[in-house]
This record gives sequence, structure tokens and C-alpha cells, in this order.
Amino acid sequence: ALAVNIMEKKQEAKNPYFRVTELTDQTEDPEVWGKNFPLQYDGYKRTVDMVRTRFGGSEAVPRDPSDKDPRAATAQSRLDEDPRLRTFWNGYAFAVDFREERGHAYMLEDQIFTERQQASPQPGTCLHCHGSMYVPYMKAGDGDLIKGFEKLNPLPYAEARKHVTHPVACIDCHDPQTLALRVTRPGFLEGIRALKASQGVADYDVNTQATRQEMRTYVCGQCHVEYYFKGKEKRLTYPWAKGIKVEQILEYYEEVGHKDWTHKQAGTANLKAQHPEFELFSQGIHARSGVACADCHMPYTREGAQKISDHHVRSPLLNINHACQTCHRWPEEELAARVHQIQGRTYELRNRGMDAVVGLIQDLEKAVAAGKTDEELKTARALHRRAQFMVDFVEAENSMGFHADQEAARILGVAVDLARQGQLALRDPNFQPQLQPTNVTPTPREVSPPGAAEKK
Amino acid sequence: ALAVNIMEKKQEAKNPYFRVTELTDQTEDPEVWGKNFPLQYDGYKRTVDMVRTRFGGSEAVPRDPSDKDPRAATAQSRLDEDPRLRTFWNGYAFAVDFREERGHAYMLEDQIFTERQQASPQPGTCLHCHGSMYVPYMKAGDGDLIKGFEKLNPLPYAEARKHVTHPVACIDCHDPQTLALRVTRPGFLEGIRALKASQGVADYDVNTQATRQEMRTYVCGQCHVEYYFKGKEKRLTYPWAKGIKVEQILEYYEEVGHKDWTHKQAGTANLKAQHPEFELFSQGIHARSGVACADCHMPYTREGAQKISDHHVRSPLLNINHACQTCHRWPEEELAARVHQIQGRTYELRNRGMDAVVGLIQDLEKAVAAGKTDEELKTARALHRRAQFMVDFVEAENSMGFHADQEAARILGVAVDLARQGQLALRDPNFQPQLQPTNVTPTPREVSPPGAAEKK
Amino acid sequence: MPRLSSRFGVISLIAALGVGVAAGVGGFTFLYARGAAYMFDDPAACANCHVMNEQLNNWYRSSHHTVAACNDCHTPKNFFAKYIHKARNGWHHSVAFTSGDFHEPIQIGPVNRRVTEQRCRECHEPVVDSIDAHAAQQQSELSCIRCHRDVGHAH
Ligand code: HEC
Ligand code: HEC
Ligand code: HEC
Ligand code: HEC
Ligand code: HEC
Ligand code: HEC
Ligand code: HEC
Ligand code: HEC
Ligand code: HEC
Ligand code: HEC
Ligand code: HEC
Ligand code: HEC
Ligand code: HEC
Ligand code: HEC
Ligand SMILES: [Ca+2]
Ligand SMILES: [Ca+2]
Repeated sequence: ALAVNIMEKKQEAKNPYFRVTELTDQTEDPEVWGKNFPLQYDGYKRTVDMVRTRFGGSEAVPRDPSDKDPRAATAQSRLDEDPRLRTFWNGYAFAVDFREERGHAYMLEDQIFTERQQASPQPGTCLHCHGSMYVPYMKAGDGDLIKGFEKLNPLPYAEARKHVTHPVACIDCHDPQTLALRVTRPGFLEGIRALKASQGVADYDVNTQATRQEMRTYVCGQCHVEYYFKGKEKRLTYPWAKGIKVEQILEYYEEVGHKDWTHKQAGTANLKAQHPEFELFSQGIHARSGVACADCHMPYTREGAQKISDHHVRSPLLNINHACQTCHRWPEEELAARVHQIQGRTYELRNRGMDAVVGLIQDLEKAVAAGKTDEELKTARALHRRAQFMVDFVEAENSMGFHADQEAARILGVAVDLARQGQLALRDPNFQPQLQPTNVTPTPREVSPPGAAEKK
Repeated sequence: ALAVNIMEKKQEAKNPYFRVTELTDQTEDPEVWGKNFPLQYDGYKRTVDMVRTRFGGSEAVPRDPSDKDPRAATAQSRLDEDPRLRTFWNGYAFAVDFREERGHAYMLEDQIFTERQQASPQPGTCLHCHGSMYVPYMKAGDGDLIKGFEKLNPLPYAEARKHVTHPVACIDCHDPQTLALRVTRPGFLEGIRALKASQGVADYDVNTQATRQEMRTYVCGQCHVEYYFKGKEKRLTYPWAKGIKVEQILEYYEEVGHKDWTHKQAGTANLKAQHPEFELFSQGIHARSGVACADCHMPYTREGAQKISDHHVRSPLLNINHACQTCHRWPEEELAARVHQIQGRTYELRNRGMDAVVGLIQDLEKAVAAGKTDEELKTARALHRRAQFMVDFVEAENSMGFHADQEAARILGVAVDLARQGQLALRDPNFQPQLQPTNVTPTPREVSPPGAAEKK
Repeated sequence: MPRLSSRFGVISLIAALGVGVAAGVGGFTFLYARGAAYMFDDPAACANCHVMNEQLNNWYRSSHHTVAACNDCHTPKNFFAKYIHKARNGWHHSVAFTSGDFHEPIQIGPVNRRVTEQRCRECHEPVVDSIDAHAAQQQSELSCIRCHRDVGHAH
């Protein structure tokens, strides 16, 4: 039924409109697009709204604008909300400034003015997900997107940003002629190709091979993903060559031997997870059911006779009837309560994970102070690197577990286990840590239920 | 063809059944009921089938019948499937004999012949959930159900079982006149009353106040629940006076100071969890959506022109089209794969929990051998008692997490944390265990989404 | 769906023979006798309102489109009650439609849900008698829609 429902929605997106102005592949300014599509443009502009939900949305915290940072307000500081985070990321820019994320309208300024920029110099690569990059990349690459991407990545941030004028805009997700969705981000074009290759699909080209429903997720996957900068070219890379489950991403990082920074107290070569919405969501029941990001974050809304996609991209909890009730007939309070129950459970485990990792960090600090050698700390640090990335994977993901509730709880459960084992290893050299649990498979003579073939 | 078909349907349908015999409140024998309801009776008899699924159903293991135990086959031993269980329950009857459960037809004989009966003498109370007890209780109590219950509980098992002739039968779930569902089990009548009282509903009488849909779950809740025997009267009691979440049940047991046995190696005053299907299921999304046990385990099935409840109570994975597909339009393979994915995640955490608790047990054994005092072991044992009960809660629950997937993962995550902390406490007297995580509540100035009022 | 329409042919044939009446099963008699009556309850009439289009489109794809039109599920069987109810709905819908002030997505209200549940039972009495017979004694009856929400159309 719900599958049908999604099909239904697809039909509706076909809307008649007047072409007041001609849109070309160089038309960057959303206001110009807005002449043809005023309704979508109005929604797009409303992403400046700041309303908070229990774990999402954002809260406007007023500040005195300065020339160094002219912003009159920012979102609340997550570091102040949870001081443990300063220990968690000690030695890395995130321990200096990390805020709740807010609407798309702010993406460029928030990146320019975050104190993380002062904490350590950032490359042009950063802009890939914080600006309207299609035209800048094309220009820099003389019509070759990837070339432009490669050209801007290594530039110092201040240099690169001169090329950028808008936050994500219409042209970053749409073909100006057909308005069809398109992926314009090299990071995703290459990332999804690597992922499909790992699943046995060679030379995947997302813009020609993805279904429309998939595109309704992929345009978001352009940016809402875990990433790292590869080599001195600072090439933006999504670590998906072995798959997008957290263990597969870890395996990838082990193989390429990547680290984001060395933890100041623990001396561990650590990894920082960043907004893996696409990755975690892919493990959830909604993804499995063919539901797309846009179904909940850009639901169809009736504007007079036509239904349009709400371009006010935001927390679905601020728009439950459109975001959820098309598929779930429960009352709004009930749907909100379901989300809060899921988030509450995730939050408890997230806090346990945070305590365990912070505990391990303090133990490692003591051990270092006590003059333990790197060799002696090897095991504990290996467990720390792994546990911290797993806690961070759910912490950095922005739905507080909703996108894949059981998977989020599983990840945190494993992380707590590893962190506590790290603490044990420090106190007892004879302790044998177990990365993997003893797995007793049910006796082989299993009669599988009708077509129980496991789907991965 | 269809025309004829419809004709037939109509004739048969004219009158769903003839009352060939009169059923009274003393009619215990299901075969007699079967004269009026042959279709339901046929299904009921099919609970002798033994087919296994990955984590459920049951596997027939042939054995040589003896006079001590005339069974020609039993379900597979869970102790052989996972030897860690022998350590887990060391010193308790469950470490001697614990098998996968099978169909209702076997409930009486499996209870009579389990080696747990030899391991330690059992009271008449056991029969509450393994036989057709309505008539025996009424007789023993001269027409007073509760009196009869109180009379049979304290008897030695061998004594009490003389009163019992059938496994659960029609009369245990149905009113013989109206066929309406009814709860006949004192344990549940009192348990649900205590639970409702804890929610502010006084003197709840399930048989007059529950909706029909609730009854479709409550008749199963009569037996598929956690329980203990209270006092020397061995009164069957469901530990729900503070609620049915695992933490609330633990709180109850702490308050009444109950223990099931003292762990042989660890010396811990332990609790044994038993089939808390009703409790765990109640925390899941299906219960929250008003789905009842009977919806999946006794789905409607078409018999000629009539629709009847499939009285072949079994794993829904053996009957996916009826059990799931009216509500979920996904292919059978996909539905089975979803269950397996949920069960697989639960199983990984269940194994981590098992490893952690078994590890703690071995550490405690060493500590005892090393002459540590009970005072020194207090903390570690408190953590052991709690962690083991939580792992057991999911282990003993029979859906391998499906009934409430995220809650099952949360419980196991917490259990691993506590067990590992117990191991830390043993190695480091200065280690400060944390029962509860540091809970940083999001800043108060939260704007709740429309009607986000938490529902409990 | 040619298969279904042919079924419909058969059904109306039986209707002509009046077998339905002979069998004396209210729900089906009503159904069979109605072949022609569909014209009077043209679903298109409902879809005069674009906001009903989604249901109409889905109804065409539903298992019921050959056997039940909108009003078979959304108005009481009884002749007068039916038209009173239609009037009520019609009025309510028109007001809502023109004022444009109604909850979206559109959701069935308690009154109409009860009507619909009743209609299921009327047509399927033979099939559900057995599961419903003993329900009279229960203070609340079983909801068909809980499991068969989409028989008329997806939502
Ligand atoms: C089934 C509905 C649904 C789908 C599909 C979905 N989300 Fe979400 N998303 C939510 C909910 C609910 C939240 C929690 C919002 C809150 O806590 O206020 C959320 C939170 C978020 C947040 C944080 C929002 C905030 O207000 O801080 C981001 C970012 C996000 N999702 C991105 C995505 C992306 C990217 C995808 C696709 C890969 C996606 N979502 C798919 C329902 C959904
Ligand atoms: C070009 C990169 C990019 C693309 C494409 C993108 N996002 Fe974002 N998104 C961001 C950034 C950056 C932020 C944070 C902005 C800030 O905090 O200043 C953000 C914030 C959000 C938020 C948080 C809003 C809030 O109130 O907290 C949601 C929800 C969200 N995005 C959903 C989506 C969805 C759904 C899509 C696809 C339809 C999408 N995003 C596409 C980069 C992107
Ligand atoms: C792969 C896409 C991507 C890249 C590359 C990226 N960001 Fe972001 N950024 C996002 C998304 C998505 C969000 C919103 C979700 C979140 O905050 O977790 C975000 C949020 C932010 C925010 C607002 C929330 C916060 O953390 O305070 C800042 C500031 C920011 N990014 C700075 C940077 C800087 C500096 C870089 C380069 C080092 C960078 N971003 C690179 C996608 C990206
Ligand atoms: C972050 C990605 C993103 C951005 C930026 C974006 N859109 Fe969209 N847009 C979407 C998605 C997703 C859909 C749904 C497309 C579908 O269902 O195939 C959509 C649909 C549309 C449609 C089709 C009708 C509808 O509403 O479904 C129009 C027209 C449109 N967008 C115009 C615009 C305009 C104008 C802008 C700039 C002001 C813009 N979009 C910016 C993601 C985006
Ligand atoms: C396009 C359809 C669609 C939309 C929109 C949608 N859902 Fe779902 N939802 C589903 C499907 C499909 C399932 C899986 C169960 C099933 O197959 O019926 C599901 C399952 C769920 C579950 C149970 C799974 C779990 O994680 O416990 C919850 C809770 C839920 N949805 C809440 C929401 C909320 C809240 C929103 C809006 C923010 C939402 N859904 C939006 C289709 C949708
Ligand atoms: C939404 C469907 C659904 C509902 C409702 C449901 N169950 Fe289950 N149940 C399952 C599934 C699926 C399994 C896993 C079966 C398997 O692994 O073979 C299961 C397993 C079980 C098992 C073990 C079965 C076996 O074959 O070993 C028992 C016992 C059980 N459930 C009892 C209950 C009780 C009691 C209730 C109500 C309190 C209930 N169930 C509600 C779907 C359901
Ligand atoms: C009188 C107590 C009692 C009642 C009432 C009861 N059960 Fe059971 N059930 C049992 C016992 C005992 C077993 C295990 C029998 C054995 O292993 O010998 C069992 C086994 C099962 C199994 C496992 C079958 C298998 O193949 O592994 C399922 C499923 C089940 N019950 C579901 C239900 C449902 C659903 C209901 C309500 C409609 C219900 N039970 C009512 C006592 C009861
Ligand atoms: C509150 C209800 C209840 C009580 C009291 C009860 N049982 Fe059970 N028993 C069940 C249910 C339900 C099952 C099936 C689910 C399971 O095995 O986890 C079961 C399964 C069993 C089984 C088959 C599986 C196994 O464990 O090997 C045996 C044997 C058994 N019980 C023995 C006993 C004995 C002995 C007692 C008394 C000490 C007892 N039962 C008391 C409800 C009960
Ligand atoms: C473990 C509990 C249980 C036992 C034992 C049981 N039933 Fe049922 N029975 C149910 C449930 C649950 C329903 C569904 C009732 C409802 O929906 O109101 C039902 C429904 C029925 C109905 C109504 C029609 C239908 O199929 O839905 C009849 C008749 C019936 N049972 C006869 C019997 C007979 C005869 C026996 C003994 C051979 C029996 N039952 C044993 C639980 C049980
Ligand atoms: C009477 C209706 C009904 C039946 C029968 C039913 N479900 Fe569900 N199921 C639901 C509802 C309602 C939800 C919650 C999502 C929503 O609101 O749509 C759900 C959610 C789910 C989910 C997502 C939640 C999660 O835990 O991830 C899965 C998976 C699922 N069902 C599988 C099954 C399987 C397998 C069966 C059969 C054994 C089954 N269901 C039987 C109604 C039902
Ligand atoms: C076979 C029965 C049946 C037929 C025929 C039917 N419906 Fe429905 N309709 C239902 C049911 C059942 C619901 C309630 C679903 C729920 O509980 O959410 C419903 C709900 C609705 C709703 C409320 C919104 C929604 O989708 O839930 C509208 C509007 C509606 N129907 C219009 C129509 C129209 C117009 C037609 C004819 C094209 C039609 N119905 C034909 C059974 C039917
Ligand atoms: C004048 C335009 C219009 C026509 C014609 C119309 N509807 Fe509606 N209908 C609406 C609107 C607007 C709503 C939403 C009303 C609300 O939710 O308050 C609605 C709601 C409904 C609902 C669900 C709301 C409820 O009260 O239960 C049903 C069912 C329904 N219509 C069925 C029908 C049927 C059947 C017909 C044809 C006999 C029909 N409609 C003709 C405009 C119309
Ligand atoms: C006007 C009479 C009528 C009404 C009203 C009606 N039905 Fe039916 N229904 C039928 C007929 C005739 C069939 C057989 C159709 C066929 O065989 O294709 C049928 C088939 C079905 C089927 C089997 C096919 C399927 O979709 O799975 C179900 C289930 C069903 N109906 C449920 C319902 C429910 C629930 C309602 C109320 C929401 C309802 N019906 C309302 C006449 C009706
Ligand atoms: C708990 C879920 C549930 C409820 C409630 C329910 N049904 Fe069903 N129904 C089913 C299932 C499962 C089948 C499929 C039986 C089969 O195919 O053997 C079915 C089949 C049917 C059929 C089709 C029989 C055929 O194959 O032609 C009709 C008609 C029907 N139901 C009508 C109803 C009506 C009317 C109600 C309300 C009185 C109702 N149902 C309530 C689950 C349910
Ligand atoms: Ca936010
Ligand atoms: Ca079993």
C-alpha cells in the first residue's frame, strides 16, 4: 500500500508552469529561477526560520556581530549543551566550535565564520557542500565539472570561496531545462560509483541509472554523508568502497590508514564522523521501504490546485501532517511521541557510549602520564579509535537514531562494549579483548521459512 | 467457475456452524468443542507440527522413549546450541535442561518430563501455564477460581498434575456459551490489575473492561510473561506492580528482595527471566499500533466461505502471507528478510551480552577463589545481577528481538555496559561504576513540535 | 484489469438469475441487484473534486472497483439514511472544499469510518459471520479496516 502511495506521489509532481524567463546551465541565482517557480522559491527562502525540536531544528542564539564574524545569531553550541564533547574531540577543531546545524540558507556563512576556520586552515574542498558549486566548478574547469572540482579543492579556503556566491541553489539539484533532479556533486558521483562497484555494479552513472525515487534521496546524499579529504590534493572522498555500514566504513579507513587527528589526551589516531545521514538512513526500515529523504523533508503540499514539494527543507516534526500522515494515519501527537520514544532510547545509549569513551580517554591519559609505552597502549588505543568513531557516527548523525532506530542502538551497544574493553585492557594486561562476539550459529538443520533468503 | 464458487460460498456461509453439542462451563475436552467448531479444532491439533525457522519454530530431535520419559522426540537443546548458557545459569535447574519451545500440544508433557523437574522439586503452580486449568481450578475451589488456584499452587507438582488432563484448551480462552474471549488465569487477572493500578486505574477487571482487540493479546499474556513464585504459598506472581519495562521489573524485584538462585561460580543472588513476550512486545511499534498477538500468530484464514482464526498457533514466518501481508504489501521473501535483519542485529548484541556476563562470572569466580570478601564483591555482584537479568530478558524472550527491535537492542546495550563495568570494578577498587548514564538534557528553551507531548 | 471486469459480467449475470436472492444473503443480493445502480453513484461524481482524485485513481486499481463504488463504502445501505448521509457529506465536503479549510491529508472521520465498517460487514456477512458472531458480546467490535484498509483504494 505504501509502495503504491509513493508511486502516487510521483505522478503529482508533474506541474504546469509558465516560463517567465529562460533558465540556462549558467543561471545560478535562485531568485531568477523563482520567477518561473515562485512557490518553490518561497519555500526555499523560508529555510532561514529557526525553530527547535527536542533534538533537531535549531535555536537562534543572539550575538554581537563583529567584522570578524558579522552574524547576528548562530545556532546553539553543542559543546555547551554537552561539555563531554570537548574531551571527546580534544585536540581537534571540533572541540573549539561545534553547533547545531540550521537551515540551508545559512550554510555558506556558517562555514565561513565557524571558529573551526581559525583553529586550523581549511581547504577549498569544504565548499563542495556549503555553496552553490555547479557553476563555479564548471567555470573553473572550463566546462568540465570534475576538473573544476580538482582545481578548487587544494586552494586555501579564503581563495576558493571567492568563486562562490550562494548557498545550495536550484541549479545544484535541478536541470534548468527539464527541472529533473540531477546530482551535481563530484563527491557523490564518485562515492556512489565506488559503492555500487562494491555491490558488483560497474561504472555506475547516477544521473542516467538512478530511478526518480532514488534521486529524491541522492540529491541529499550529495552532502549529508561521512567524508574525508584524500591526499595532498585534498580530494573530497566518501569512504564507501567497501559498503556504507559503519563497520565497512571503518574497514575502509583501516585499509587506507586514514586518521583525522591525534587525540590530545589519549594519543589515539582518531577518526571524526560527520553527518552520515545517508549512510545510517540506508540501514533503516524507511529506506528499505523505498521512502526518500524528500518524502519527509520536502513533502508535497497543496498550493491551490497543484501539489508542490515543500522547499522549506526542515525537521519533519515541524510539519508532521504533510511529512508523515500521507503514509501513517496516526494523530500528530502520536507520531511525534513515536519519534521521541525512538530518540529517547538512542539518547540513553548515546550518553552511555559517551561516558564509556570519555572514561577510556581519561584512563589513557593517566596511562601516558604513568609512562606507559605506545606498545603497551596499542590495544587500548585500537579499541578507543573504533569505539569513538561508532559513538560519533550516531552522535554526528542528525536524527538521533530515527533514521534507523535499531541499527543506531546496535552501533552504540557495540561501541560501549569496545570502550569498556579498552578500559579493561589498560587495567589488566592479561585481559583478552573481543572485537567480535562469540557467534553461535543455530544448528544447521534449519528449515528456512518460505523464501527466507537473506536480503542485504 | 467463479459463479459456482460464489454459490457454494453462500450456502456454506448461510450458517457458520451448527451447535451439535451443548458446551458448558465444565466441558474441558477440546474434542467435544471440536464437534461445534471442527475448523478451529483441526488447527488446534496441528500445533503438534515441528518445523524450525532461523530462530524460532522447533526442531524434532528423536530420542529413545523410557518409562521415566516416554517422549519419542523433543525440541533441540538450547544448552547444546550455546554452551555458554550452562555457565550463565550455573547452579540453577535451567543449566541442566533447557530446550527450544514447541507447539501448544506439547506443553503438558514437556513440563512433566523436563529434567528440571528432577533437578529441583517443583510446585503445582507450574501447571498454571501448561495445562487446561480452568475446570481443575474451579473444581478444587468449589466454583471459586482463585481459591482453586491457591489450593493447587503449594501442592507438590506430582500431586497437582493429577488434577490436570489437557494442555491449554478451548475453555481456557473462550466462554463456552458466547465463544467470546476471556481470561481464565489468576496470574494474569492479578498481574494486569497491579499493572493498571500502577498506571492509575484502580480495580481493573480485564474480562469486563478490556476491548476485544486487547483480549486478542491478553489471552496470550496469560502465560507468555515473566513470573515468580511468591512466598511459601508459591503464589504465581507477575512482577508488574511498577510497570512492565525491564527496569521497572528489576526495581520491583529489588524492592521485594527476590532472588531465583545463587550463582554457583559467582555467588550472585540472581534472577532468571522467563518468556517475557507480553512485556517486550508491549514496548514495540506493533503493540503501539494496536496490533495483537492473534493478528500474527492466529491470522484469519479462509476455510471455504468462512474466515476463521487459524488455531494452529505458530511462528508467523511459517505463514507470512496470512500473518503479515494483509498489513504489509511486501513480498514474502522481503518480509522474512526484514525479520531476519532485525533478529540478526539482536543476535549480535545478545552474543556480546552473553560474552560480557560470562566474562564477569569467570572474574567473580577467580575473585572468590582469591579469597575476596562478599563486601569487596558487592558492587561487581550488583552489576552482575542486573546485567544478567537484562541479557536473559531478551534471550528468554522468544522473538529474538522482533517484538520490539529497538528496545531489545537498548536493553542489551545497557546490559553489556553494566557487565563490563562489573569486570572493571573487580580489577580496580577505585573504579566508579555508573548505573545511569550522564544525562545531558537539551537546553530547556525547547519549542516542542505540535503536540509533542510524550506518550508513555 | 480484464479479469475483474469479466468477473463483474458473471456477477451481474447471477444477479439477473436472482440467485443472490434465493441464497438470501442480504449483502450479496444488494450487490448483485446493483449492477445498473452504479451509474447513479458514478465515482466520477466524487472526483468532481480534484481532492478526491487520489482515491478515485487508486479505486480503479483496487480489488473492489468492479464490485463497489464510493458510495457502497461511504454511505449507509438504507435508502433514506443513504441520501441524508450523502447530503451531509456533500454539504460538509462542499463547505470544506470551498473554504479550503480542512486537515491534509484528508482523513476519514469517526462517523464515516463507522459507516464504512458497517458496509464491509453487510457485503461480507457470509465471510465474516464466523469471526464476528461472538463479537456481539464484546463491548467493542473488530475493525475490518485495521487489516483491510486499502481494499477500496490506497491512501
Ligand atoms: C521517514 C521520514 C524521514 C526520512 C525518509 C528521512 N528523514 Fe531525516 N529526519 C526525520 C526525522 C523524524 C528527524 C528528526 C527531526 C527532529 O529531531 O526534529 C530527521 C532529522 C534529520 C536531520 C536533522 C534535522 C534537524 O532539524 O536538525 C537531517 C539533516 C536529516 N534528517 C536528513 C535526512 C536525509 C539526508 C535523508 C535521506 C538520506 C533523510 N533525512 C530521510 C525523518 C526522515
Ligand atoms: C550542497 C550541500 C547540501 C545539499 C545538497 C543538501 N544539504 Fe541539507 N544541509 C547542508 C548543510 C551545510 C546544512 C547545515 C547548514 C548550517 O547549519 O548552516 C544542512 C542542513 C539541513 C537540515 C537541517 C535543518 C535544521 O533546521 O536543522 C536538514 C533537515 C537538511 N539539511 C536536509 C536536507 C535534505 C532533505 C536535502 C535534499 C533534499 C538536503 N539537505 C540537501 C548541506 C546540504
Ligand atoms: C560532504 C559534505 C560536507 C563537507 C565536505 C563539509 N561539510 Fe560542513 N556540513 C555538511 C552538512 C550536511 C552539515 C549539516 C549537518 C551537520 O551539521 O551535522 C554541515 C554543517 C556544517 C557547519 C554547521 C554545524 C557545525 O558543525 O557547527 C559548519 C560550521 C560546517 N559544516 C563547516 C564545514 C567546514 C569548515 C568544512 C571543511 C573542513 C565542511 N563543513 C565540509 C556537509 C559538509
Ligand atoms: C537540495 C535540493 C533541492 C534544491 C536546492 C531545490 N530543489 Fe526543487 N526539488 C527538489 C526535490 C527533491 C524535488 C522533488 C522532485 C521529484 O519528486 O522528482 C524538487 C522539485 C521541484 C520542482 C517540481 C515541482 C515540485 O514542487 O515537486 C520544481 C519546479 C522545483 N523543485 C523548483 C526549484 C527551485 C525554483 C529551486 C530554487 C529556489 C529549487 N527547486 C531548489 C530538490 C531541490
Ligand atoms: C512515503 C511513506 C512514508 C512516509 C512519508 C513516512 N513513513 Fe514511516 N514508515 C513507512 C513504512 C513503509 C514503514 C515500514 C513499516 C511498513 O512496512 O508498514 C514505516 C515505519 C515507520 C515506523 C516504525 C519503524 C520504526 O523505526 O520503529 C515509525 C515509527 C514511522 N514509520 C514513523 C514515521 C514518521 C514520524 C514519519 C514522518 C517524519 C514517517 N514515518 C514518514 C512509510 C512512510
Ligand atoms: C506483528 C506480528 C507479531 C505480533 C503482533 C506478535 N508476534 Fe510473536 N512473533 C512474531 C515473529 C515474526 C516472531 C519470530 C518467529 C521466528 O523467529 O520464527 C515471533 C515469535 C514469537 C514466539 C516464538 C515463536 C517460535 O516459533 O519459537 C512466541 C512464543 C511469540 N512470538 C509470542 C507472541 C505473543 C505472546 C504476542 C503478544 C503479546 C506476540 N507474539 C505478538 C510476530 C509477532
Ligand atoms: C496456558 C498457557 C498458554 C497460553 C494461554 C498461551 N500459550 Fe503459547 N505456549 C505456552 C507454552 C507452555 C508453550 C511451550 C510448549 C512447549 O514447548 O512444550 C507455548 C508455545 C507457544 C509458541 C511457540 C510455538 C513453537 O513452534 O515454538 C507460540 C508461537 C505461542 N505459544 C504463542 C501463543 C499465542 C499467540 C497465544 C495466545 C493466542 C498463546 N501462545 C497462549 C503456553 C501458553
Ligand atoms: C507464567 C506462565 C508459566 C509458568 C508459571 C511456567 N511456565 Fe513453563 N513455559 C511457559 C511458556 C510461555 C513457555 C514457552 C516459551 C518458552 O519456552 O520460553 C514455557 C516453556 C516451558 C518448557 C519448554 C521449554 C524449556 O524450557 O525447555 C518447559 C520444560 C517448561 N516451560 C517447564 C516449566 C516448569 C517446570 C515450570 C514450573 C517451575 C513452568 N514451566 C512454569 C509458561 C510458564
Ligand atoms: C490460546 C488461546 C485459544 C485457545 C486455546 C483456543 N482459541 Fe479459539 N480463539 C482464540 C482467539 C484469540 C480468537 C479470536 C477471537 C476474536 O477475534 O475475538 C479465537 C476465535 C475462535 C472462534 C471464533 C471464530 C474465529 O475463528 O475467529 C471460535 C469458534 C473458536 N476460537 C473456537 C475454538 C475452539 C473450538 C478451541 C479448542 C479446540 C479454541 N478456540 C481454542 C484463542 C484461542
Ligand atoms: C494488523 C496489522 C499488522 C500486522 C498483521 C503486521 N504488522 Fe508490521 N506493522 C504494522 C504497523 C501499524 C507498523 C508500524 C508502522 C506504521 O505505523 O505503518 C508495523 C511495522 C512493521 C515493521 C517496521 C518496524 C520495525 O520493527 O522495524 C516491520 C519490520 C514489520 N511491521 C513487519 C511485520 C511482519 C514480519 C509481520 C508478520 C509476522 C507484521 N509486521 C504483521 C502493522 C502490522
Ligand atoms: C471497498 C470500500 C471502499 C470503496 C469502494 C471506496 N472507499 Fe474510500 N475509504 C475506504 C476505507 C476503508 C477508508 C478509511 C481508511 C482509513 O481508515 O484511513 C476510506 C477513506 C476514504 C477517504 C479519506 C482519506 C483516505 O484516503 O483515507 C476518502 C477521501 C475516500 N475514502 C474517498 C473515496 C472515493 C472518492 C471513492 C470512490 C472513488 C472511495 N473512497 C471508494 C473504503 C472504500
Ligand atoms: C465538493 C467537493 C467534493 C465532492 C464532490 C466530494 N468530496 Fe469527499 N471530501 C471533500 C473534502 C474537501 C474533504 C475533506 C473534508 C474534511 O476532512 O473535513 C472530503 C473528505 C471525504 C472523506 C473523508 C472525510 C470524512 O468526513 O470522513 C470521504 C470518505 C469522502 N470525502 C468521500 C467522498 C465521496 C464518497 C464522494 C462522492 C459521493 C465525495 N467525497 C465527493 C470534497 C469533496
Ligand atoms: C458493495 C459490496 C461490498 C462492499 C461495501 C465491500 N466489499 Fe469487499 N468485496 C466485495 C466483493 C463482491 C468481493 C469479491 C471481489 C473479487 O472476488 O474480486 C470483495 C472482496 C473483498 C476482499 C478480498 C479481495 C481483497 O481485496 O483482498 C476483501 C479483503 C474485502 N472485500 C474486504 C472488504 C472490506 C474491509 C470492506 C469495507 C471497507 C469491503 N470489503 C466492502 C463486495 C463488497
Ligand atoms: C487481524 C486482521 C484482520 C481483520 C481485523 C479482518 N480481516 Fe479479513 N482477512 C484477513 C486475512 C489474513 C485474510 C486472508 C485469509 C485467506 O486468504 O485465507 C482476510 C480475508 C478477508 C476476505 C477475503 C476472503 C477471500 O479470500 O475472498 C474478506 C472478504 C475479509 N477478510 C473481510 C473482512 C471484514 C469484513 C472484516 C471486518 C469484519 C475483516 N475482514 C477483518 C485479516 C483480517
Ligand atoms: Ca538542526
Ligand atoms: Ca520455538
